[in-house]
Amino acid sequence: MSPKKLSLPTMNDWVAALIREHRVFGPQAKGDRFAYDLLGCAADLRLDHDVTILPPRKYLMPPTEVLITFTRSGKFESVMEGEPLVLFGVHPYDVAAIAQMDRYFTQDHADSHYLARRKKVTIVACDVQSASENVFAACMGTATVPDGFDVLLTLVGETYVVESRTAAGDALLALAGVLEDADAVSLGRREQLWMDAQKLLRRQNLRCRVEDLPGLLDRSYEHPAWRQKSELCFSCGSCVMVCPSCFCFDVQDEVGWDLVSGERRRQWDGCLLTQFACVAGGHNFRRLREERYRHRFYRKGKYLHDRCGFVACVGCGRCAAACTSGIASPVALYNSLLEDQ
Amino acid sequence: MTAEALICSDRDLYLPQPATVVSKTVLTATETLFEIRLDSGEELKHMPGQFVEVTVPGVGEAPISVSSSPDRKDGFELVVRRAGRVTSAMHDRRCGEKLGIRGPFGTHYPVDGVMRGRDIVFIAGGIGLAPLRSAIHWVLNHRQDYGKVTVLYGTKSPAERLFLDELSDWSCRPDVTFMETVDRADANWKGNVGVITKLIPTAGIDAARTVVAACGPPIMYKFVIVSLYAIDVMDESIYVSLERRMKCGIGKCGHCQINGLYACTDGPVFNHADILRVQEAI
Amino acid sequence: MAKPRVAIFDFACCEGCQLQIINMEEAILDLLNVVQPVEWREAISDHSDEYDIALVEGSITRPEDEERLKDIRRRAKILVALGACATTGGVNKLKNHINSDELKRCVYGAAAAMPHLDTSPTRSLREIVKVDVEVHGCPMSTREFVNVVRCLATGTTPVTPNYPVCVECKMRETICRYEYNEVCLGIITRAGCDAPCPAGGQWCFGCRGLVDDPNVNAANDIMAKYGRTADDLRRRMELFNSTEARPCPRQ
Amino acid sequence: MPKTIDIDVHHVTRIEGHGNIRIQAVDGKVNKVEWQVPEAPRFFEAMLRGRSWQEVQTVVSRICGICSFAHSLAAIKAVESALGIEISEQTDRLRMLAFGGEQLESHILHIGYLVAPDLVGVSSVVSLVKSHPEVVAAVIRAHRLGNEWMELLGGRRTHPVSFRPGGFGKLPKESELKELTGRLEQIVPDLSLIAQTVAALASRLPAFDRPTEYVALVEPGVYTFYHGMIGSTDAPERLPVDRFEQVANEYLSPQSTAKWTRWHRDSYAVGALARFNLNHSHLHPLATRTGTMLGLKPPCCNPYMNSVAQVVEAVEVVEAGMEQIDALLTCGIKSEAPRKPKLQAGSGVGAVEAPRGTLFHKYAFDGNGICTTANICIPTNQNHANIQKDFEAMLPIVIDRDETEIRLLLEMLVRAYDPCVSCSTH
Ligand SMILES: Cc1cc2nc3c(=O)[nH]c(=O)nc-3n(C[C@H](O)[C@H](O)[C@H](O)COP(=O)(O)OP(=O)(O)OC[C@H]3O[C@@H](n4cnc5c(N)ncnc54)[C@H](O)[C@@H]3O)c2cc1C
Ligand code: SF4
Ligand code: SF4
Ligand code: SF4
Repeated sequence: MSPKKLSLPTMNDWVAALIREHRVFGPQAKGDRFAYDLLGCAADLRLDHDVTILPPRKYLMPPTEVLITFTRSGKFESVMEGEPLVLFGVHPYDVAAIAQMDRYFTQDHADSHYLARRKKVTIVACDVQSASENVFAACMGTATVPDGFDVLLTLVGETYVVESRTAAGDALLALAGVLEDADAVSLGRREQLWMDAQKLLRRQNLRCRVEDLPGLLDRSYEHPAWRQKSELCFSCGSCVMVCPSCFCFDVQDEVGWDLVSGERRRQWDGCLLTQFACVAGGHNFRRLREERYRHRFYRKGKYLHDRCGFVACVGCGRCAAACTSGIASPVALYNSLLEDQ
Repeated sequence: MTAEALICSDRDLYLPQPATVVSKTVLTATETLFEIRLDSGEELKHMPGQFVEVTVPGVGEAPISVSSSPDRKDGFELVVRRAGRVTSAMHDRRCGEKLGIRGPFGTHYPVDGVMRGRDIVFIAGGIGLAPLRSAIHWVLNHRQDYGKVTVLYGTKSPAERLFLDELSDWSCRPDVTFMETVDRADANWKGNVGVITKLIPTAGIDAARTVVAACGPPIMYKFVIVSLYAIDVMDESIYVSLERRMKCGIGKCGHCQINGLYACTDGPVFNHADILRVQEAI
Repeated sequence: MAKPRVAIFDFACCEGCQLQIINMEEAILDLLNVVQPVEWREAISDHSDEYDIALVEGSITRPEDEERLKDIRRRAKILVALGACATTGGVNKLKNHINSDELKRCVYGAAAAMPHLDTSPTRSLREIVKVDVEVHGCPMSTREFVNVVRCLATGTTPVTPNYPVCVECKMRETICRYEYNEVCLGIITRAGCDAPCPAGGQWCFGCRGLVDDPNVNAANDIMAKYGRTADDLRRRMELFNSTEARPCPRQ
Repeated sequence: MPKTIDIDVHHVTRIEGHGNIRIQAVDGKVNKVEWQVPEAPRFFEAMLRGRSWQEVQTVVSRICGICSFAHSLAAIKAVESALGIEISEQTDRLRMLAFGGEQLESHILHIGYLVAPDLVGVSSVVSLVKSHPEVVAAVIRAHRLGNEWMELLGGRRTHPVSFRPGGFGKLPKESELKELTGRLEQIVPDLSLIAQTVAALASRLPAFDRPTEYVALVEPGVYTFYHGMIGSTDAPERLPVDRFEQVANEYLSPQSTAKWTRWHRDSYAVGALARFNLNHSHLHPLATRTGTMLGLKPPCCNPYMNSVAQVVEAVEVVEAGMEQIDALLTCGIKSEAPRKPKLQAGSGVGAVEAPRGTLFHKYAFDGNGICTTANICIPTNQNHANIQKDFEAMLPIVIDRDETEIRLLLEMLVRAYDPCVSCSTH
């Protein structure tokens, strides 16, 4: 569908209509920060958010989810969770991260639990209106995204330009009523805005290109930065929990009160946590903080790249904000590796 | 949703198949042999060196190598060491009780590939004999397809030796060279004493014709590789099986990563040439 | 399988952990289907010396209590420590830094010399007897308790997290207390509580004890970044982790 | 035949903490009547010295798991008074509202789990599950509501985390308060069922009157749990709470590790019955009707009736809670950060009506906000001597009865006070 124009009042009505028809999750204020939550009314939606504490990943792969139910006598059943929902106001870098997740969970072996949720999600993306202090999406090529969404919203001055790319997007947009085509001026301003985003979303600056990262890491395995920085690491996992492109998980069984039936759940796990690579008997394949700390950057910057073709970082800067020690920022780390090249 | 790549497979790879413990044989103080049959009546269809994820419902899952040969059609065998929650719970299961099985997963020893027609040296350390046994049985069942067959086995003490009947069978067979050693002998032990690497120079290995299949603890590999180099075995001719913490078995959970490799899908059986420069491997 | 016989005992504590059992509400009925309580002073009037599982709350502060605990240990097949007082000594350990005469004088004034007020340094159960399972927290987490009971009833060992509280704060999307320049012990404290304190607008004071490998040096080092001192950290740790707080590394 | 009895209840069951009953009579002559408190002292007042003003409530909350909201709130009030922190009206209202949750939870726990078995003649609530399933279900529902109410306002059920000196660490949402008020309305039938059941069984409560001094906070026009001055049934004048030490006159008895108190007489009582006796005229309508239905008439000097007064109060806090939520929603919940103190040397007292009676906290701080002295006076401290006096008065009356019956009467008497023994020995 060609790009349309959406005035602010129409936008408001559209959101209200969406809320009536669908379960719509969007960024809302949470204290001094922002978080995705179920929208009760259009006024709660904060499209001017800089970044949310957690990425929308929590709707595609919740902190804990049931995989199967079982009985101790040996019956197993799949549980496919996931109800239709609309993610509204997703920033481009998060759209890019969802595309990475799609790739990760379908490559080689398709993860039917992820897909069960993913297929029911409609994404209304929104170009960034205010940048967070840690953001470097422009360095990672995710300041704007060409696809990966159903609808894209861009605020140009006093109106939104809205563009649907899929049938699901068209259906959502139909609730806005009849819309005018976006005029050339608005479209021009949108182009300009996309160009500006390359500056706006570069609050931190990576001193090399994304494509150079795997090679940089190839040369840096023994770099002293790993040890130096990881001395401050708590193995607290905050950096990986908040990351839109971290997907590791743990699996645990729990029986119910009948002591016969139960559920097997997966929950977020992270390679920074002490026990992540620990096996029965106590041997830990990444015993040292520096090994765990280094692994995270390698997994993101090289291993997943070699496997799936993307650097598993979209430059949202959430990890940098979440790390109490201030050592999790990929930009700072890569730049310090670059210094000694 | 846009990506056409999101083809949904209806198969839930996390769903175990119900299976039954057919028999249990105590091998040592900590290891027990389980004979297991899928309730569907289907074959497991594994290759030697592959593993299954075994569920004890309510306790969890653990990756366990299949210890029987694919030739065996009525069920399969697992050797389980009591190590933690799941493995202990397995030991507590009685015959007739239910387990869940996913898999087989992972790579296997190339018994159907480069090993054919070559001399084969099996090097097993401790419970490493369990996965290798699958390959040994296969090779002995198809003896004519392979050259000279050597089995080297090392354990910490005589009490930890597995499959005593089979060991003595192998040592009697004219078409198998079987040698073993223990780190520490006891009063009744008459055989070799010392680390397994000692056996390598005396086993009469013709490096050029040989493929080595090894399985044992990480520390064993370090020394075995050095000894194999000493008799000019090439990296490409060495296969090792690596163990890591695992949750999914299908390359999603992230736990078993060995640098960029996954022990579950790229392994557990690796060609040594492929992991030479993988820092976390050995 | 016969229901395990369970006895519940308490030593010096606030009895808040026993309350968490009652706070299971409807699920108490489920609990009673799974175990048979044979002694539980706070809730039932029965008494028994024969039990399989002893659930013990509270810290040990008197010689006679130490004897009673050892007796419980002798009788029980499985001994479970409930809550911070039992697992770390809890706040009760704050008194270990004060000499006992002064303690008594401070609280009882002129009556301080009376013999029935005697006290010895607070100890956790683990410091006296072998403890099979620990349910951490002040108060203990009901969810974790439920899991422990079900595991014991099915003969498996419960798993306790060994990662910091931060993980659970992130899962709940709680704003980090360090953003308010507050000293939060979540970075070194064992998770498993679901991080109610930061979510409720308070720092974590470490009631679940520290993780196995806490990076206390790093915690000291980052204090300055938040306008705090290593002493602030140490003092906060004293509340529930008195032993680990003193002597503080790098002082 | 002259009677010889020897009662030794080592740890009375179904109460919080450890208490013993020791009675000896030889040939009809009573030579020992003792309510003993062997609880291990934890020395909170000493442990608090040197702690920061920010930590006081975290520490003292651990005095008692069952009335941790009372301790937290009393401590915060004392800290605020010592450090001159003025709080907003919203903060005050929200705290009062939160406190209602604890009254409900604690009272229902006591009536439903600890006292009810005596009224029915069984050893625990476990047996009631079969004999009185609907009532037990109602008890659990009311208890759960009390807990969820506390969790909403205090951040969790035991040892609240959202209360901070100066305000709230986390505020409830208006939608959550609306939901709560709906649930309070829905719980009324359950409370009525509980009240009717108690009414039907109330005849089992011994008729034992002993003229007693009752002490509670009083506030004009309000059935108060949270504000007010100290009042007594023995004297018309009201004392400000910072003079509580003149009321309690704490002393130590050799039979107790907890301190005992006395004011106008040898002993006095605090708790639900004391509040009812002093403040009954300010009860909300449904609570008043519940009192009448239960046959509770002021002044009532039967200690066994304390449990009945708790039923009345359970209804009262629900009614008052709905009113408080109304007032809060009318103004709307404004986001506000906890107010900061100006650190200065000073001391302050905080008092609240804990479920079991008047609770006093007093702290002094140095100029850095470090606590220099602490004094905490707990409701059960104030009831111990009265329990002893009740024993002494009651024994001659019942001495002819069967030993098991005497024992049960005394145990029931102790339970009626809903004592929080470990709390009193803090
Ligand atoms: C490819 C492969 C083949 C294996 N084959 C055998 C075999 O034939 N016989 C045998 O006895 N053991 C084998 N193991 C080791 C076995 O998987 C572990 O001993 C077992 O997982 C321990 O689980 P637990 O629940 O008893 O221990 P816990 O310490 O309670 O572990 C909890 C969970 O962590 C994970 N975990 C812990 N240790 C390991 C580990 N060493 N490897 C992988 N995951 C682990 C599992 O998911 C396990 O359920 C194999 C491991 C791998 C990776
Ligand atoms: S890098 Fe920072 S956020 Fe990540 S585990 Fe270490 S301390 Fe925690
Ligand atoms: S690594 Fe950090 S910056 Fe990169 S995507 Fe993850 S959270 Fe964002
Ligand atoms: S957040 Fe910290 S203080 Fe709070 S319950 Fe958890 S461990 Fe205890």
